[in-house]
Amino acid sequence: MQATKQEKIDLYRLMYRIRTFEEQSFVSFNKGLTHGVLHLCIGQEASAAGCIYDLKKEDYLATTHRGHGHVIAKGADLKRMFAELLGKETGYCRGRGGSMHIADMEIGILGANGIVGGGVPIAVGAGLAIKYRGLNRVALSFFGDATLNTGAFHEAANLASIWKLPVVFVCENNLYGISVSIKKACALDTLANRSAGYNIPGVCVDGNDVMAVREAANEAVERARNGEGPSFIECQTYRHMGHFTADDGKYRPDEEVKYWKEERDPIKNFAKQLLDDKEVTQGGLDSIHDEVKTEIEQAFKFAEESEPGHVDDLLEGVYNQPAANQ
Amino acid sequence: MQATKQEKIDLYRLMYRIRTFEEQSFVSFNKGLTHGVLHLCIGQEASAAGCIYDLKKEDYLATTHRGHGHVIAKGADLKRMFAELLGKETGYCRGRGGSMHIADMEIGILGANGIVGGGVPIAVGAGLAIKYRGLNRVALSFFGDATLNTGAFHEAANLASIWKLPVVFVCENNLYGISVSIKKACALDTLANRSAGYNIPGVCVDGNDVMAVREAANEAVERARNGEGPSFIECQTYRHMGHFTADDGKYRPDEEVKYWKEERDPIKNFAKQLLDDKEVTQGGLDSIHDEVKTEIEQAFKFAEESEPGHVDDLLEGVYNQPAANQ
Amino acid sequence: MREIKYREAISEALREEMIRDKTVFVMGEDVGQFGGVFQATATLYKDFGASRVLDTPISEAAIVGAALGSALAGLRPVAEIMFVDFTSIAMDQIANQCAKFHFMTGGQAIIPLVIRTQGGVGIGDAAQHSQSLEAWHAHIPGLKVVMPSTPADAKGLLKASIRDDNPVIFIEHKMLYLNEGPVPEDDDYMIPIGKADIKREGEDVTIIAWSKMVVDSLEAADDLEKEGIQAEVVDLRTLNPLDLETILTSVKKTSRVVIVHEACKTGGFGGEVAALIMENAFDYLDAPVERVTGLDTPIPYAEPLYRAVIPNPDWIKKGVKKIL
Amino acid sequence: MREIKYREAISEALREEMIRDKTVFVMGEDVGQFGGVFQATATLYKDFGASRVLDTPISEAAIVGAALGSALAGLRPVAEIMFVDFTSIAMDQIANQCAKFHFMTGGQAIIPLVIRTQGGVGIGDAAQHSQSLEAWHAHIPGLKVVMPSTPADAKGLLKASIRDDNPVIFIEHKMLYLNEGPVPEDDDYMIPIGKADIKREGEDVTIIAWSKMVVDSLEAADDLEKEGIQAEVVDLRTLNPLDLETILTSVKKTSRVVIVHEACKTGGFGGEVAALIMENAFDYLDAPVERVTGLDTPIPYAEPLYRAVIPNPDWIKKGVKKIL
Ligand SMILES: Cc1ncc(C[n+]2csc(CCOP(=O)(O)OP(=O)(O)O)c2C)c(N)n1
Ligand SMILES: Cc1ncc(C[n+]2csc(CCOP(=O)(O)OP(=O)(O)O)c2C)c(N)n1
Ligand SMILES: [Mg+2]
Ligand SMILES: [Mg+2]
Repeated sequence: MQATKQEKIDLYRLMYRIRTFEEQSFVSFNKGLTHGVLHLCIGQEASAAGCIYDLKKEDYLATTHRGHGHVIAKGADLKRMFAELLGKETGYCRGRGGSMHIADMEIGILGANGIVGGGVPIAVGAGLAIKYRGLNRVALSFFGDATLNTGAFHEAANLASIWKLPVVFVCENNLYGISVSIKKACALDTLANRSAGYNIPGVCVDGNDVMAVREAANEAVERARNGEGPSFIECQTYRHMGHFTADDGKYRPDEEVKYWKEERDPIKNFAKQLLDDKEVTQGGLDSIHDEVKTEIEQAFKFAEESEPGHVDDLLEGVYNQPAANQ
Repeated sequence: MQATKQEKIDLYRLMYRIRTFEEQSFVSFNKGLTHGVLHLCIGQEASAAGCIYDLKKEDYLATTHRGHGHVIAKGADLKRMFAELLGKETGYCRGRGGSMHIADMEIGILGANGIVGGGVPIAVGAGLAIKYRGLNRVALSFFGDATLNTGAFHEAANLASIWKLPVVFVCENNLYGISVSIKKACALDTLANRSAGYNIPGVCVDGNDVMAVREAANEAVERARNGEGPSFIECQTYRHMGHFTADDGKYRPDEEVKYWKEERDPIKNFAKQLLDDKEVTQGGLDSIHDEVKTEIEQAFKFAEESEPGHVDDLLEGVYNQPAANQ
Repeated sequence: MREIKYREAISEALREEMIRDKTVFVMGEDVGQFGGVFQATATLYKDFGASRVLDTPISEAAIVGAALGSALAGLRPVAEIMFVDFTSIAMDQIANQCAKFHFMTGGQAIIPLVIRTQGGVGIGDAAQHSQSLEAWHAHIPGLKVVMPSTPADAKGLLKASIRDDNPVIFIEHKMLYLNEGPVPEDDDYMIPIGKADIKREGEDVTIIAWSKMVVDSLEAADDLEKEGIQAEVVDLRTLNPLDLETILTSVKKTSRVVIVHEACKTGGFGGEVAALIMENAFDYLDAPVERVTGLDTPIPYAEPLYRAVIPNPDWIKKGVKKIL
Repeated sequence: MREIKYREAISEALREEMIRDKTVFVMGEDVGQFGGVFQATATLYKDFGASRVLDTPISEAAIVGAALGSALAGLRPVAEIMFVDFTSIAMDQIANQCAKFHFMTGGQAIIPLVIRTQGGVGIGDAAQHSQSLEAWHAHIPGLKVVMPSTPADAKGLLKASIRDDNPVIFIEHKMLYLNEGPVPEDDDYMIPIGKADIKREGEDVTIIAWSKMVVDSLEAADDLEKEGIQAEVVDLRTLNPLDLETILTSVKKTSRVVIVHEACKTGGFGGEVAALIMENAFDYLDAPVERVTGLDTPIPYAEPLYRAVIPNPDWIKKGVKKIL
């Protein structure tokens, strides 16, 4: 697949934006501004960017506790994301949801999810609606390696397969589910092989190579749009940090962490490639960095300055009231 | 695998005993003596007999709503089985369980189960205990084709795989889950292929050929006893009757039913083979039939004559009382 | 008015709503050609075809989860879970996803979704196919819980549930499917969710019940009348939202209350209703609120045994007399 | 007596029972090298190795199901479900299998099994990681439900649960793990399941609570004392079996009752307790039983929001004053 220079720059900027967002989230957490648990996707930006960059606004995705990157790639407003992390009224969920429940129904983001596996049937349901309504859309389901062992994944994958739904399953294999190595939790060498059990075509790609991810994703998306049914993509990747903000990740060998951070960083490597290919100059990268940093700063400032989520109408939000139906 | 004449006769008798038991259950249901739902395994006797014949008393099995055959093959007392169906105090469950919950903890029958998929993790747990305790046993898990789509099956199969537990998964593919064809519910041509998704070796056998089933099962059992982990066997078979006693099974094409009843009956065909191979005479078969019929009659009579399950100590049975612990 | 069966009322409601609104569809195990194990979706498959009446694999979690996803993407699913006992398999999707999504997304997600299921003791289905689990579902903020006792209520409430923009669990009772009763034919006939119904008026005692226990309570009330006792029978119809007003009005009139449910006593929804009555009408009560309920046991298989653990009209009469 | 943390009390109980009985083992997500996300199994992996401290895949249904199977085949599993919210995924195995197997098999199956989990509101874990779901579990005949509030109770009750020959769900509270308290070192120190504990004596009002709400109730009682109100605080410790005797003795003494739980009000276990008190001590009550509970909403994320929906000592004091 040929990519234009602009696309490459866009992809780079997107990955850099995701990382900078996560870094700022971490700062914010350490300052005590964000509480709860925060699952950062630093190191995994390429799979988010590569899978989602070419999606349309009306396409759907459902993601997980580690979903900031997907949400950003789908076009979420960083201001409202930070505002949510800070529990503000301007946040995506008015402070009701927090990091694990960010959603933007306007642009097809059917929610992050706090339940491992919980979002997979939801994405499949969106796929069902697409087919039922005869739309030319696709639904992406993001989840981690460890999610493959949940009953929810299994039931949902089977459903997508028998009904040939326009769903792309993206398994971000970062080698661990919290502290448990996927080698201990699943007896397959290549996780993508699990999809054969549903007669769903599966591929395994270098999840830290944004162009490789994009190619695999676009093929799968095309199959979906063509009515050829679901696909499965394993993106091999790594999280640089602990499972959540309070985890030091000490169950992982030092060399392994070092290798992935130093040799396999998706952003650093892509920058190098862009420079080598003369698609961009260091100055060009620097100005992207500056622009993104400013954007993040402003978004965070917006969040800080917003008022806290309202307490007074908390209970009114439990059910959708008839008035809100119209 | 070589089989002695005696083994063949035993296997024949076992299948015939299962069928006769089921036929008597049906008569009893139609007389209003057995209530509830009754899921008969007529037509599927070879997989029960072939898989279980060589097991030891201390081996385990967990089965399903369609479990009479497995329970009989494992050595359950027909008197106590009928008594249970009739809700008698002498029944396996004192009339508390009925057809879907027959168990015999003394001989490793960890229960039939009313929840599709519910018994699979239980069998895997028995496998875990075998390994933990260093025993030379095996745990068999029986379930239908449609059960393959449950989350419980998936999670349990994965567990057995990663822990290399001595479990044999036996999928009795009778082509339907109630009215739904497995072709509609699962996109695989060969269900045994699903097991590859767990790195569990899978085979597909003619489930109506008792010798073929036996061979596949014994291989799998041997792997398990040797510490080589779980196996998966798909037994292709068919139920002659409806899903349960109230179902006429009209969702199945007439020719299909006819084919399986006339051409693929496991008992009729095995009888023919035994006669052809001169392992037995017609007279020999007839006396087996007579003996079994007498056995069934006596067992049913025992059940009829037993007193109903006691009502007075019903509530005492909800928890295991300390006195019962000793 | 013509009389139809409870199960026909269900399928009629489904049919009418499917005709009215193309986004309404049915999914579940054996709901298609088979028409549902209790025949409550009979004929829909013939009329609307496989694209709107979806036979699913045995995958309760995915049935509810996919229904939710389809609701988020513009449809109005009616998902069937064959037995309420199997909602145990879909509880994450029911409680953590469907019920909470609207709230968790700060009001963004609108979830017009119905989970149809049925419960209660039948004729020997034993412990895993006989439960009454509404207390679980009523303890989930964000979910509505509907349990009709008559064909008319079944139709009116199912239509209202389908048109509601919130997740609703609609729990039928396996022993009611063949009951007949008058049912309006009007396409827009609906019963509002959250309104109890006084199925019988009386001055001496209030019997509060839902689902099949309404039928048993009415039978008991007829007998009691012969003994000169006038029982008012309040059919809650909806457990959540609960029509506390109707309950309290009746309690203030009679000052004596018996709550009847088939579910086992401990942790049953009867405790909630009793506690609410005490909180809101303590001074009106002339006797403690009495509960007539299933016993605290799994449901046994054999007929004499299961009959011994669930309420019947005699138990209800005894309950009434205890507090008169 | 030495003081240790609640989470240390848990791991001490596990260690002692694993030493005493080789058939006792621990399984769950991240319970091994990681020591559990709340460090309640810390060090067990080092001491007993991977064969007795089993890290599982994310498979809640199979965790409970395999624990059950292992119990049927001679072991005494202690299975951890990381958050009580995830018991929703294992509800079939918990409610339909574990709890019913003994009964359904006519008493044949003996199931010495503990499901350890934890619940309650933490610090911003939001709606799917903050629930109090004990009302579900207490509505399952065949299951025992234990919810300790102190390190000593945690240790004694966990040991008793492990030695019990019935399935027990043992629900810890995420905000209690770091609380310290005196804990006996005696290997055979146990607290019997089914016994409530009077954590504070008083004459004026009975506060009935469990889990973390006991801590909040004691704080409220201290404050109330300054105002001359003597509150008795009854810690149920076990919801099923319920120690009705201790409850009634206290109620008869004080004639006024406040029940406190963190779970949302509707369908919470408080309704059951209130109804039982009414049924058994109606004539002793000088005021309706008051419930101080979580509001009927999913738990929101932001601190001011979640603080607004769960009880605290102030709410409890108000509840007491309301009925005095
Ligand atoms: C059903 C369920 N079980 C357990 C958890 C706790 N938990 C949260 S994230 C996680 C690990 C998920 O691993 P993976 O799917 O690989 O995603 P990753 O965190 O690596 O991105 C676990 C066990 C949960 N949230 N939901
Ligand atoms: C979890 C669950 N869902 C649905 C049912 C209802 N049900 C009972 S048997 C059955 C079909 C099972 O099909 P299969 O596994 O192929 O076994 P078979 O009956 O063909 O032997 C269904 C849907 C159930 N008992 N449990
Ligand atoms: Mg992972
Ligand atoms: Mg089948």
